[in-house]
Amino acid sequence: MTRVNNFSIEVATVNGSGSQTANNVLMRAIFQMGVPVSGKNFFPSNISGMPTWFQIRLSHRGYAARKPETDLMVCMNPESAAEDIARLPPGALCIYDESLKLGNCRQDITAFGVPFQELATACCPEMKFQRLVKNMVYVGVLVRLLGIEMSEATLALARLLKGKAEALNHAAMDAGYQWALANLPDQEELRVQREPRSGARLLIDGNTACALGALFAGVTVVGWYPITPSTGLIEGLAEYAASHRLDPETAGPTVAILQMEDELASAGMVVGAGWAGARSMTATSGPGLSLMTEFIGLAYYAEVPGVFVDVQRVGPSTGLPTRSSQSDIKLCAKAGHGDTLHINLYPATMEECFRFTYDAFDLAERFQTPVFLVSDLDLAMQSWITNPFEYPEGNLDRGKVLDEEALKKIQAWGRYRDVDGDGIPYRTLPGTPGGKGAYLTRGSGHNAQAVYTENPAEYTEVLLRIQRKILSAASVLPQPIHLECGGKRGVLAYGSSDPAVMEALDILREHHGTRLDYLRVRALPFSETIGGFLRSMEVVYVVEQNRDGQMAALLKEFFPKEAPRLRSVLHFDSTPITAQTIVDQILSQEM
Amino acid sequence: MTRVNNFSIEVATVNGSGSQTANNVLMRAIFQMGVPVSGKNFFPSNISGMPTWFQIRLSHRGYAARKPETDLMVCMNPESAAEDIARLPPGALCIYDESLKLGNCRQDITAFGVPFQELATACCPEMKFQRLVKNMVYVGVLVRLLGIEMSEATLALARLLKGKAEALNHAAMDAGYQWALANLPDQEELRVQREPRSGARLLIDGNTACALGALFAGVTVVGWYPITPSTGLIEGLAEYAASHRLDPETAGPTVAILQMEDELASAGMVVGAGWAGARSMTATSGPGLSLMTEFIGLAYYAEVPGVFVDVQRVGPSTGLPTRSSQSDIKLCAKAGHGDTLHINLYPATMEECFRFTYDAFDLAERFQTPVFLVSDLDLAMQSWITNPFEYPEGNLDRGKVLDEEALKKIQAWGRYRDVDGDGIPYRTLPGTPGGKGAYLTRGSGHNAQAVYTENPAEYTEVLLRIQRKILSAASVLPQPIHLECGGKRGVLAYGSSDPAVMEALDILREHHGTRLDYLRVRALPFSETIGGFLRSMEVVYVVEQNRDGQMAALLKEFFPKEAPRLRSVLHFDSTPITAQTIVDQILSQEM
Amino acid sequence: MSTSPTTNKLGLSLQDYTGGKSTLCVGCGHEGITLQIIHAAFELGLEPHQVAKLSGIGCSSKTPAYFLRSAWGFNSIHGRAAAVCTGVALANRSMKNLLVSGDGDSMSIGLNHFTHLIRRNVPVVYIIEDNGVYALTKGQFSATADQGSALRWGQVNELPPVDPCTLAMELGCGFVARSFSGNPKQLKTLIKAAFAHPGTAVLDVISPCVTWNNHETSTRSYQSAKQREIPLQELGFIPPFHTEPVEIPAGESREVTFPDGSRITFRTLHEDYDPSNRIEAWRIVHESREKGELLTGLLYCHPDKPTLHDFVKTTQTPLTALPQSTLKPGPEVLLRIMEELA
Amino acid sequence: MSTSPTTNKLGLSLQDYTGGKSTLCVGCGHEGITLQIIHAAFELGLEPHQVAKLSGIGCSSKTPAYFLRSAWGFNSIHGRAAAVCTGVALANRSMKNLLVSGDGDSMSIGLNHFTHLIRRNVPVVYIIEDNGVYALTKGQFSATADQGSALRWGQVNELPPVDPCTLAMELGCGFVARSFSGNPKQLKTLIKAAFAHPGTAVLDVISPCVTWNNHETSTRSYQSAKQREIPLQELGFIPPFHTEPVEIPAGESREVTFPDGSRITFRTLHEDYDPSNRIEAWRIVHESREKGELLTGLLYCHPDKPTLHDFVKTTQTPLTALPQSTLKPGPEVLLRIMEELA
Ligand SMILES: Cc1ncc(C[n+]2csc(CCOP(=O)(O)OP(=O)(O)O)c2C)c(N)n1
Ligand SMILES: Cc1ncc(C[n+]2csc(CCOP(=O)(O)OP(=O)(O)O)c2C)c(N)n1
Ligand code: SF4
Ligand code: SF4
Ligand SMILES: [Mg+2]
Ligand SMILES: [Mg+2]
Repeated sequence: MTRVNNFSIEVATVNGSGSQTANNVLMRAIFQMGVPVSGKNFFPSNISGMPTWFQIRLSHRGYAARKPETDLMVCMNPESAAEDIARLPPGALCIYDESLKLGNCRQDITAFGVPFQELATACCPEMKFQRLVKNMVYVGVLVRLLGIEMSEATLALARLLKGKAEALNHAAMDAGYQWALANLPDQEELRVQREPRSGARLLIDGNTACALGALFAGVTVVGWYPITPSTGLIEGLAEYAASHRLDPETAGPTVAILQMEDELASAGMVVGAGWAGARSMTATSGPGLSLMTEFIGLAYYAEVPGVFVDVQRVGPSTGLPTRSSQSDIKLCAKAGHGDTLHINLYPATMEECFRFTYDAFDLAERFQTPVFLVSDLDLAMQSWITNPFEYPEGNLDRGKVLDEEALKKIQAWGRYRDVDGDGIPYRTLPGTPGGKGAYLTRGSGHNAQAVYTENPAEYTEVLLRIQRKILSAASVLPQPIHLECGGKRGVLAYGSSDPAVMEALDILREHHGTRLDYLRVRALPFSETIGGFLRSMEVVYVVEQNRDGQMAALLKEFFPKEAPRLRSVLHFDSTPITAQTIVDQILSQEM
Repeated sequence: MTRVNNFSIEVATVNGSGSQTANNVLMRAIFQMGVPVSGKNFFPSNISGMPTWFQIRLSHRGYAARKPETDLMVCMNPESAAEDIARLPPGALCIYDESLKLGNCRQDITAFGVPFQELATACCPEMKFQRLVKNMVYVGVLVRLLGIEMSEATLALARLLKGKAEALNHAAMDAGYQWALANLPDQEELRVQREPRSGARLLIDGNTACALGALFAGVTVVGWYPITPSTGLIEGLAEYAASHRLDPETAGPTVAILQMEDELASAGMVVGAGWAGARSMTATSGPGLSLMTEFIGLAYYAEVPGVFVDVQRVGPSTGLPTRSSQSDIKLCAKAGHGDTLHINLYPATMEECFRFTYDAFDLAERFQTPVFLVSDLDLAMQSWITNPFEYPEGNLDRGKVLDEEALKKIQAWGRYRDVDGDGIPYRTLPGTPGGKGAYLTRGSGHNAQAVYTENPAEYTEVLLRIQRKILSAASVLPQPIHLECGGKRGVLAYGSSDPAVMEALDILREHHGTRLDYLRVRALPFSETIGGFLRSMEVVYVVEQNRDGQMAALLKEFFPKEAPRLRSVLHFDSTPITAQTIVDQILSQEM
Repeated sequence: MSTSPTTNKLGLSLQDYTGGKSTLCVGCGHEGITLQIIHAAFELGLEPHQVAKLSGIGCSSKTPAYFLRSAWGFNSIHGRAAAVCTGVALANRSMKNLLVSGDGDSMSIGLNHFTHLIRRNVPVVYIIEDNGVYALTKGQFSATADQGSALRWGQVNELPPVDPCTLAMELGCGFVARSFSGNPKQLKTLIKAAFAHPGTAVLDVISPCVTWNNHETSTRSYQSAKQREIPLQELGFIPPFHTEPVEIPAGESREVTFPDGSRITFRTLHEDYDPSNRIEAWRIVHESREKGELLTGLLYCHPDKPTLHDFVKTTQTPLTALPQSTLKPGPEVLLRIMEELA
Repeated sequence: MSTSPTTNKLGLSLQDYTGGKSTLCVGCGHEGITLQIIHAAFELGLEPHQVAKLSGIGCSSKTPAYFLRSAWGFNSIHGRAAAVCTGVALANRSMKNLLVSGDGDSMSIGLNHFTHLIRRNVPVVYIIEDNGVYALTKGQFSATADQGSALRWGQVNELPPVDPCTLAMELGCGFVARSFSGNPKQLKTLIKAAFAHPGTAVLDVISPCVTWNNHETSTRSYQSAKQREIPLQELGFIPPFHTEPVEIPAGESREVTFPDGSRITFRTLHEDYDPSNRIEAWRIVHESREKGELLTGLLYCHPDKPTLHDFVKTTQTPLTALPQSTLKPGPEVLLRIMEELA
């Protein structure tokens, strides 16, 4: 039976070998044919010479979660070839570098050797480029083999490369195509077919989406320190800012991006800039976040806005820097010694990466507190199809800031006074003229007037107000999304587990007759809607990608009455969770 | 009605004025008379000139919690005098510096002016000492006023001071005594009376008790950075080590104590030393612990032993550095990004401060992990009566370490292999001869052989084993202490809340007819006994000294079935919790 | 000071530059520095609201509460005021940044940030109130304690000190000075000049801690500093506006001009000392310290180096003053970007 | 190397000093350093099990896995190997510590620990594999990047560099050397001498990153380093045991003797350069860098300074080797202490 637009391709190669362009051309060509597609790059934590895998999933139903089985393998890496072949399901297709001599290693798959070196040499006389264009040869082979439209592949290539590089690579692609035409039998197992596009769609990664969110939110000061997988966010922001955030008068940049000496400094400069009135942010990952702990506590207690993006990788410690997890949930929720609770946003889609980052700046200034955008490597560095982002209309919400005019009208101002009864005090910005509004910010005990205090009642007043303030954010944060089916059992998930959950729900319904409600949590502190959902269910499976059930722990803390009915579905082996994992774990717990 | 050995004295003075010796003499004199006594020093976070209060509570029933009402006030500080007087309960006694002219400010108390300056001048011709000896004058006055035995006061003084200082101070004390004899009326409200001592008792603070625990546990490497309220622990250790931990051969110190450049370095050197085979430790407080977060995660994942003492103060951020709380519970439990859970010990008594610190070293080496001794300022810096510590018999438990001999006998060794099925691997120490056993420790992904890996299964194997290892510690950690009364309602508490809980239970029983069970938690991961207790109760009040119910959150996480029945009793205004607070909060929740 | 007018060019009085009541010990060296900050700011006629006071944690770091009450201040966390300052500088380049730190705060826990602040030449007057101890935590040695100096209870420091001034010179700092809280005139002049410096100005001010480190066996006591001090220059400062009497040292005098037109004038008291020659200056300061001397004055000055704002190309308009119309690109920009990605 | 015997004084072969398979890029400068570490350790006849290999995070910090497989190693966290090393040194003073770090690891995030390690003179051979970039995170500038050096994609570094060598000299480090992974002979000799140094020996080794920083517009490329390198001396190293052929530079030669009896000999190629004169050496290195030169060799050496163990008074017996009877005081001690408190 032919599988049309519903299978997966994997390219096993060596990092640093330049396969990225080839893989992108391949994926984009399919994408341009209107086929829902998603790409995942499994790359090592080193710079070159180690095995790396790129998986492209085609799914006419739009499933974008990781698919564990590979239907078509491209074997380019001698080191991993044996294992790569071994894990193919029976009936799979494989093309491999002829020199690997893999022809007979499995009888239950169809494998074709391709003379990559020969083809590359023929179309590219310059030795030093041969290694690179070899990759484009397999694209050509696949174009032919799968029925991808060559015109789309050509277009995709033209988007990525120009001039001589384009020509060379095109020749290589064509060589692959021609060779396949001449040497490979037709196959009817796997086909790519044009689909009618449902509206405009685009391919993007989460880091870029977050960068755009910051760009449109008017970020002005960025302190950062390189760390995988967050580096791309800042580098993307810098690139976009260079064309889209220039001062109309001077053409100078309107965002100051500074690589700091470490993450402590990054956090510190974010806090300093936020205090001074900038929209400030940093992006980091687990180890960096650990180092920011003290500054985050200061920002919380001194009530200084700042946006902290945590692109989660696999911990603990250095862990697997190039793999994904959801294991900083606890740290993002409560970083700091003493009593702390932070506003966290959990995007699950590219649109949310964009919009939540945008919102994070408003929330940080509105609630005068650090706000965490909790991303992960899977969202941030993989390729996702999305609808174009909606423009965030309206004014930037700069929160309660008293300027010179406002100060003039006010009799007695106190930095930490709860004037409006909403727990949110008014702040002033350094440099405001008029001789009023100056105060000294401190992380030590202070009263409503921002004056140093060791008085228990004054200390408590501030701490309780901050608690109220943060908890009150729940009602304006992105509300959970409820996919109802009217049953008494449900799934709760967040972030990058979403695609796998969506697929799992279909499998459960279609293959197991199990219908489950689904609630996707999008922010901390938790909305009351979550409580309502939990109360209405007999059992709720909390799906997350960490060992300890970190989100489940937060839910148990804030909804203790519902705690007995929570069950964890956990996946934490460093790969993105799959639908089948969820299905299996749920079925095994359904008695 | 005369109150005998059941009232409280408070000295309100200025810090840096040298009242500490006087207060100690006063407290010790009472203690030496066999009267259960406890002392709390409320000092500011500065060096001199700010108000400071010393409270001595006498309690024939042995209650050692903070008592909010003061029955006898000594007013020495002009700055705070008005407030100090204002908060006295009707009927209280007060002696004050005559120059303050407080005589008529309250009709419902008995206040005596004392010519401190005059008396000090008379007995101490040297101007520069007068300010200091003035304090001893009030001791003399109180000795007379309360019927404290002068011989005990003299003895107490002799323990603390020698030579000229002793003589001078003795003269001052005597001057106060004589003046009171001549000028003050007898009073029968408050009396100190000798009590038969029930066995040997001593006065100590928790920092010293912890220091002794480390001393006897054979600590060899200490990295630290000054921070209130943990500094005294290290300084105490250094002092005791200088006499009791000398190498018998060379008379050199057998513990290396090094003040590092910051807490990151302290943690790092603890990890380095622990890895190399030393018994290593650090002591810090909230801000320092925040900074250690990354290293703690490394130690957890790379399985390196080390003892971390956190002497909690009031957070978040710098907070109130000289005040007490229990608000680092969450941080000590889970410091680090990624999935982590640490062994935590919660001492509540001086004996536990000693013994748990001792045990912490065994546990750290046995489980090859950082172990947290979770103390707080109230335990650490206040004066507590205790029974003498029992000598910790037996050998130091150095855990599973393979030496040269052992390595010879073993075929294949792997640093992270679970040979015994208990989740605890064998380690080797750098420098072990024989050419076997070397390995490279890393915080990045590693397999059972300690070899770098990015393989999901290998990564997961290690992470799951660590989880098992840590959870398995629950059974050998100090078990909870259950005070049964057979009811269906209970209190759960830990650490320095214990004295207040004990007193509250009595009040509830005696005055409100409410009998509650009491479970005192002493360690994390939680013992199954705690689960059993929670299951057996209809309601459990979790008493803690933080805003967010941090221990309750952990209980809800680990005992979700019991979560609905937990209710929080919280106190976090920076003062140690009182029995009455607990009583009131419990009664208000009992419907 | 007797000749100073009672109001400055802004019409403000000295009182307007004071702050809250100090909680430091009577006689603390830090108080002397606070006083000279007040005087310098008054005489310079700084707009208080345009000064950002930044500090870490320590007795020294508390002092921003005790001067310039009408300035904003941020008493942050231990050792990291430099990072906070960098954020403030970028956010609002119109602020005058004044960072007050301790030797513990800057030379151990905060040393990395100190170093990189200098490297980026962040505009700030960076004062280290240097008492050789961690005073607020009760007197442990800090990294600037001299070898051989003793604590009151006898313990002797054997570790070599980190010298903030030679370190700053090594790192290429464009303004390096040392002073002594017991030398108010020099100190005030140096603070004024530091405010004129466009980049990072490091002032290491020997500031005895009377509670923990002022005894005979300490080299950081008033007495020791007084005895060992060798002022390098007689200093004067001429602000760009010339409205107040100028103290110009008598005798042959040299000067350095700052970009804002103000000048520091000095008559050299130490043969050959040339504060514009970094390498020679470094050598003399090192050699002199090895002899147990305490050189004070302007150690090195080179005002014409690119600053943070040159590196980052910060807009002239403070980033905090940019309107939303500049900060938030319009829908057409998003549309274009979306199309590029389609 | 052709004259070297195939086994050393311990009877071990060069192979015994190698490590696991490298995952660095082909041609990476760090590989050259790894190789010279292997050779130096082999020729010195170090007992592999007595070497502790310490590192932070980065391509450079991975290399301890690639040499001395029979040594214990600790690939710790970013920037903090110096702290880990201090713990190891105190725990077991019999270990020879070899710390391998990167310019990112040591000169930014880890600079505070680097500084204080030197201050405490912790016994360690501290190698900075200096490529001017954060290689493992894909090529951002590090703090040692030269002003004017460019990244492949054009961006130019405008910030002044932190020089690990002059910084170490400023801090009083007793052994400071610079080498180049393209100068294997010098590098090997310096590594050997560094092992003889009783305290902290800092080796800044220019180590081109072929992937991110080896292009024409980079000053940290092989080519640039080769062109700019000026070796200060011809160096030789004589171990205390004299069992193998000694490379003594021809011509007039001076030497420094280390406490263990080994000697580094050198024939000066640069007029006036005296590696025992800290201040002069500092000056020359600074001036030379300003001219764009790259001085390599032994920059400063002064082996006779107290080390960590002198400051802490660590027992001669490693603390890890003390028996329980020494570590755990008896019941009588507790009793006495309890009585004192009664
Ligand atoms: C992270 C952290 N570690 C430790 C402390 C405790 N601490 C407070 S002040 C101080 C030392 C301050 O010394 P210095 O900067 O020299 O200031 P001084 O008090 O001497 O003026 C320390 C270590 C802290 N507040 N935060
Ligand atoms: C706390 C922390 N921040 C950031 C990182 C990410 N990181 C890994 S290696 C590296 C830079 C290494 O540069 P360098 O020390 O020069 O080594 P190189 O790779 O150039 O040899 C960084 C920033 C990290 N691992 N940990
Ligand atoms: S302790 Fe020392 S530094 Fe602190 S206020 Fe007192 S004198 Fe000043
Ligand atoms: S990226 Fe650079 S430093 Fe890293 S291994 Fe490759 S060449 Fe070496
Ligand atoms: Mg100090
Ligand atoms: Mg580097």
